[in-house]
Amino acid sequence: QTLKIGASLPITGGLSVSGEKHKRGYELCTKLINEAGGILGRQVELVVSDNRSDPATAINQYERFINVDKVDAVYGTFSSRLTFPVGSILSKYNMVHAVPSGGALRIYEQGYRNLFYFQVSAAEYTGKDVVAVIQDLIPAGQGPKTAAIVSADDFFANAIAAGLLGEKVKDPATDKEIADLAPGYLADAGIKVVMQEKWPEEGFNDWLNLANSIKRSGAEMIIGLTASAEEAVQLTRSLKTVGATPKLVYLSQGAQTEFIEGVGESPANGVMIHTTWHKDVPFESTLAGKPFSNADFVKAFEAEYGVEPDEDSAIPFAVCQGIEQAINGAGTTDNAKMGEWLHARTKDDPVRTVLGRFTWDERGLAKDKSHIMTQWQDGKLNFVYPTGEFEGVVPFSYPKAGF
Amino acid sequence: MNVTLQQSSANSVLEARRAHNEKLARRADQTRATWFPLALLVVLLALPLLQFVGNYNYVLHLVLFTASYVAMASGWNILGGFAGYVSLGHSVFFGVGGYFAGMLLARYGISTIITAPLAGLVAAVLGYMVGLITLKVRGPSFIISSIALLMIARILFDNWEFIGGANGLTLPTNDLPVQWAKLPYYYAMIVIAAFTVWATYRIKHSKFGLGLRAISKDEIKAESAGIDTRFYKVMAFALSAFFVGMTGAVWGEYLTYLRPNIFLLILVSANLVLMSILGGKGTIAGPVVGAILIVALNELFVATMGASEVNILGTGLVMAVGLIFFPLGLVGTLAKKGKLPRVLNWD
Amino acid sequence: MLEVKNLCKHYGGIKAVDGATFAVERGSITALIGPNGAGKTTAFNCISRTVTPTSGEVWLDGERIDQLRPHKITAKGLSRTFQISRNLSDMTVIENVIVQSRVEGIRGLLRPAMSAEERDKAMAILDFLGITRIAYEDGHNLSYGQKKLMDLAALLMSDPKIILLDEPAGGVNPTLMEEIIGHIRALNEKKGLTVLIVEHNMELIMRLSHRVVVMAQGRVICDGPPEMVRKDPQVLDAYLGGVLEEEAA
Amino acid sequence: MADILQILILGLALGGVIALMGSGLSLVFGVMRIVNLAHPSLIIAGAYIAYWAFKVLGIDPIVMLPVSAAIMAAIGVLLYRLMFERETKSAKYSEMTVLLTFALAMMAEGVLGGLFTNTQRVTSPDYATDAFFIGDVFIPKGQLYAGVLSLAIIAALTLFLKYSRLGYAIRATTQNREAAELLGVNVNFISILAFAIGIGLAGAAGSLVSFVFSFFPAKHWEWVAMLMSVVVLGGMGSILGTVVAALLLSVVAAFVGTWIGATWSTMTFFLALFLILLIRPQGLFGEKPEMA
Amino acid sequence: MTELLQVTNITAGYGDGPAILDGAHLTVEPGKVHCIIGPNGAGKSTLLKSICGMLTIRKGDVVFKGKRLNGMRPDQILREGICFVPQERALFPKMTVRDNLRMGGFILNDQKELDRRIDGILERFPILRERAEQHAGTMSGGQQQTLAMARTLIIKPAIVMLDEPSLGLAPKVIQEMFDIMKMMSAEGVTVLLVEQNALMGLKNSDWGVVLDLGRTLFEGPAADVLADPRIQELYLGGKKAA
Ligand SMILES: Nc1ncnc2c1ncn2[C@@H]1O[C@H](COP(=O)(O)OP(=O)(O)OP(=O)(O)O)[C@@H](O)[C@H]1O
Ligand SMILES: Nc1ncnc2c1ncn2[C@@H]1O[C@H](COP(=O)(O)OP(=O)(O)OP(=O)(O)O)[C@@H](O)[C@H]1O
Ligand SMILES: [Mg+2]
Ligand SMILES: [Mg+2]
Repeated sequence: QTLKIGASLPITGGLSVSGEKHKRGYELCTKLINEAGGILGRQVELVVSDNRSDPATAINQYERFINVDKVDAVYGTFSSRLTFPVGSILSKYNMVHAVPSGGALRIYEQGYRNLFYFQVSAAEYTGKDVVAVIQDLIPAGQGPKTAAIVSADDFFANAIAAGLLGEKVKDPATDKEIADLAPGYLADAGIKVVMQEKWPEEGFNDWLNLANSIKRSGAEMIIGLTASAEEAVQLTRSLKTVGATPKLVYLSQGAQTEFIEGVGESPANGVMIHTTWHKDVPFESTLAGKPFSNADFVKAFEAEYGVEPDEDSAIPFAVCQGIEQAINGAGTTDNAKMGEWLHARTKDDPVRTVLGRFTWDERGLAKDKSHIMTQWQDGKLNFVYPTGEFEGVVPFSYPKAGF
Repeated sequence: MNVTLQQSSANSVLEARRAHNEKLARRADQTRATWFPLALLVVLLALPLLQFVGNYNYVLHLVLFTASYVAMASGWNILGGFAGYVSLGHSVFFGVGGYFAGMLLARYGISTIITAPLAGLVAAVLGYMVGLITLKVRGPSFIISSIALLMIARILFDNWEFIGGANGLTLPTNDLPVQWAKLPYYYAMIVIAAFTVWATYRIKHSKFGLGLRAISKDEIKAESAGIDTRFYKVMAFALSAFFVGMTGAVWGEYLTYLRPNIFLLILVSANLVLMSILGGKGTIAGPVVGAILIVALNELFVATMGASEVNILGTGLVMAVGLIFFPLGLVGTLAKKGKLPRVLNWD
Repeated sequence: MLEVKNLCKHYGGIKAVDGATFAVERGSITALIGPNGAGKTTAFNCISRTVTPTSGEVWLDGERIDQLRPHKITAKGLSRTFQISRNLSDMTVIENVIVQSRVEGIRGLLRPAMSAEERDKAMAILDFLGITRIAYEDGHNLSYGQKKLMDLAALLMSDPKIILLDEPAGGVNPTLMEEIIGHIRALNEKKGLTVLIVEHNMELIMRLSHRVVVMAQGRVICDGPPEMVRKDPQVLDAYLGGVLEEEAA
Repeated sequence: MADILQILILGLALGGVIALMGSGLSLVFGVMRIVNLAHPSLIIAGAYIAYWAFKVLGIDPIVMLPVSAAIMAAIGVLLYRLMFERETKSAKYSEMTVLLTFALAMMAEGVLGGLFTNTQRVTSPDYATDAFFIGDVFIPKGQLYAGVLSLAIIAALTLFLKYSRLGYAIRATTQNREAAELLGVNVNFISILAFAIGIGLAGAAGSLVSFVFSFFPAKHWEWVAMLMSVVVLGGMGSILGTVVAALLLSVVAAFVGTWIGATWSTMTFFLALFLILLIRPQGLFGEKPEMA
Repeated sequence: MTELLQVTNITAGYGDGPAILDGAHLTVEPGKVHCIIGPNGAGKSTLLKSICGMLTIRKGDVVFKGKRLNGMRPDQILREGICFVPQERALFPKMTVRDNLRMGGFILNDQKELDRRIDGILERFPILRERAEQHAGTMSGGQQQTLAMARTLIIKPAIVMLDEPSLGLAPKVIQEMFDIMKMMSAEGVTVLLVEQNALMGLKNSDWGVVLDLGRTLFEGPAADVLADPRIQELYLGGKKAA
């Protein structure tokens, strides 16, 4: 009898680009597991369905997985906006909810059971690593003094911005304060915000004008919190067109191959992006009980799909690894037991994935992890931070020499 | 010259025309099958009994989901089907209803099932005011103005911090065990759907409904026939917003999550339009049949083809084929051809 | 009963109606004639407010109605037909007729669309006009003349006080027209129905009307009893083109 | 001052591209009474043609323009025969086409998604991210080329429709199909031709848009509302109106975006639509609807 | 006597509706003016529509100059030489009067000749010349009718079929209309018209046809039709002949 795992993903609609990549991550991992003999001796059957980027459909489909397909476990979906409602329903059914993407702090403050986030930390805390790069890698006094923050009006981007700017995170339903992030990472690092702008989630076209405003603000650092690689491309291309000359550019998206393809090598040079994963980082993990390094993953992925993987495929791959280890560890597909097992992970006995080691706190956020900061250099995405932790760190390039 | 006029009484043309007219007359007062929707309602009300013998949550979910679309498509039908104003922006009222009742629930703990009529009223007032502006134009311009309304609402909701902006708002879940958790919403939605269908029936067979139909054909003629076209149209808009708003209220609590891009989606509106048109715009059974059909088809696509572009291609294809072969919708076209099964003749 | 004062309707440079003044007495049958493009239809449109007049006043029963919306005017008892019939497609002939029956107040809106009495009344009218045969036909699928008759039927349905007929005889069979004229005259005599009629059929006008108003180029050029009008040289020249003399000969 | 000038230029630059996309829509409505909701997704199809030609063969998208227009026109013929031909006699043709093209938009999205995946694409000829600098002020080259070319195409087409014999036949067929047929017009052929022109225009727009915006199959949802607003504002069917509305709104949106906030710049289009409905329902250049 | 157009026993109807015509026949002779009369809904317009290809003929034949027309499209039939002006005015409402006339000559290839003929028409109908740049849809009822008639004069077909040409025209203009028709037939154009204004119509015609309930009841010289008392009573308004 096969072991069924369901995943509802945005294969069509606004989030389709990432959705498709997530599907690959899940599929590859399932295939490798099956080749190695499955989980608990059972072959794994992956049921993926398309929620068209629509939350109601996503909920509907998880209900279908649980009630009709009678799946043994589920994988999470892509994006905060879909994860939030799905979290509620999975919690109700007591399913282990391994989240590949859904970084807003509020999700983890709802009291949902068995939530496990397979990324570094809640999005609100991303700024910490960005500022760390500036403080650690740029000689004192030469760092940017002013910043322009432009962001998509998106759950995830808003959350990063809240951390950088030191806003309060509130639950609008009850007006309860969830976290006070004051004074914010930028203020901490002595960087003054000279411009701040948000663009709507859908239907925004006026990139040149936005880029022009950024240029006019004269900010030395440009922080672009885009919701997708597409927006990152648009923003970068526009900055090039208007001839902006910042010292440092940090984007929240843009580690994907589409980015370099869309903007070209020279404009991308020096653009810094935070990621959870990078192909050169020597993470060691296990798959089907055997060691499986990050390099193995990259090789397997290229063999399967003919292209290099990026973060959007690596994270779901890690989610799949986590569920596999949880079932094996608990020895059953009883989701309550799996949840207990996952919660019981410690620093020395973590879940091992191609994203590195994972242990979680009560809320479901990973403990003791930090982002990998990457930078585009001559058409290659190199990782520049944290230094000293792994091999292969490339020197940080600063300041950026125009677009 | 000799003029011969043969006024033969057995003129075949006369016969044919008389027969034709009699056929039309018969169709006009064909007895409708009121028992069928009533029986359907009884079955649906008893359906949750299944929970005693197993877990049929998904079945309940599907029925509830379908019922919500039945209510909304039927509501849409008042404006789009009777009055002939196709709106692609009705998800605005879905959102307004959802948020209004949702905020009451979040702040004061009053269940949306109680506040749904109030939410409907709020949606209706908004519909009335919007109608005053947009119902000045018909046809394509109106359709586009409805899309614009949706866009405006979307931007406003996305930026309104009080209701959580683009990030949305979570609502408390009820404390019932998983098996029974859906029931309150299930019954609420069935009742709303049944009420809406009944209301559209009453409207269609009233002077108001006749006036709306006249408006949909020729507004100038209607006006000169003594129909206050502006009032009729705006009322139709408000009424149709009312039912959609009520549905939104209950749907919000059922989802436990309110977010502009759950409610204020063009695809939600498009679904209403698709359902009404595929089933038969302007008929009573049409939106119901359409809703069931589309939900079923969606399920089929998900079950058989899973995740793929085939899904959206399929939806488009069904819509196109339906339009080409059933230009008046299933119910409408069959009725015109005199082939409508009795059980589907609700009007 | 109906008074039109100094009515103007200009389309850009075209003065469709240019200061027309005339009155229709209660209980009379008044004809409005004039050459093509004289502004007769436009005057009708202004009176029933289907178009907004550029200037001028329209009074009905001592009340000014040129600011009212068309349905209000209809509610006051003024009904009209259109020169080019406007029919409601996808609605049966009988529905086309019943649509015109009066609805009063919010309660009226909730009344059943077609009550038995209304249906009987409509059928009686259709019968009189000889079109019961097509009572359930789609209002769109009629011959030209049938559409005209349907319009007339709808008009009679609303029990108006005053009716404005725009070329009711155009395209209608002469034999049938005779009967219709008889009926209109009967309504006029028995119920005091006031009629304003536009027609090009002079013979009909002469027999039917009590008074004739002649328009040309947007103005009233002659106004009086039929006998007088038919002899007016201005009218003969602009409109009749000597037809009547020929007929008389 | 330079600031204001710069914002103005950027608004006009964006407006030129939007005018291009919208005028195809307007043209198809004006001569055929078809509200082509699939226009944006067909633009995307045209953009894909340009994209692959650029990627595989290295052909400049501007050079590709006639080719992708021709390919799309051919597809238009096919679509017309399959989907629209039998509807032409329907009394509700215009309304029907709104729904049919809506279905077509979904199908196109599905097919494009299947063929090209949902990865976002953009062609990057050098001029796409370059600008002419005149002192402090710059004019983006990509938008400039796209705008000027599109205005030229639209002008040529408008003249063709206005003065050529085929143009007469197309307009006549739209206004009164039966009458045109009685006067010797082969209405079916004319309808196919007109439809092919409309879709071909989407193909042409696609080539130009391919280096201005990035695109993927689902992108058309974002475009359709904005383009439609522009068309209604200009007056349904008036190409001049569409162009003026596109330029005007884009400029206003640029100022709103700079001075008030980017979020509200998108709103400009929709608010303007509501405003125009309030004061001039037929749009800036639209004809007043006929009354009696 | 050689007939130009021969309609034999045709059956026709709209869509899949009942037969409106059943057993209608008609003979059209060259150079004459023919007038069809009959009550409303008799099928007169339907008959003309069947001849010109707007309706499919279910049974029977339409033969023009020895050629069968069944199944041909209206635009092809026009090119054969049969021109039809329907009852519901077939104008292009958003085109100017001049452009409407230009469309009337669509099948002419010589543009110069076309312009010349249009000028000729405008000369003949001052009301049209006055309104040459006005949109046809905004003209008065009678003006539109005049335009529709005038348009047929641009091409010189073998047969012109006019459905109630006098509709909505002022008496003075009606007279002109019939004069033009006579002139056309003198020029060799055969005229086939339908008239409700039957007295007027028959008086100006050579040949009369009575159509009722979809079949031809009588065909004969117009004077005979006028004289027949039963036809008088049934279709002409019951008045004694003038
Ligand atoms: N919308 C319009 N735009 C421009 N001119 C118009 C418009 N409507 C009417 N006209 C002009 O106004 C004049 C009067 O038209 P109207 O229809 O009132 O004439 P009428 O007296 O009814 O003629 P008929 O006997 O031919 O029906 C005509 O010359 C017509 O061309
Ligand atoms: N489009 C249509 N669809 C269906 N039936 C139609 C259609 N047009 C006409 N009819 C029917 O065909 C019959 C004959 O119509 P036709 O138009 O030929 O009459 P007619 O003799 O021209 O009458 P009139 O003098 O009133 O113009 C009518 O009974 C009418 O109901
Ligand atoms: Mg008139
Ligand atoms: Mg007729």
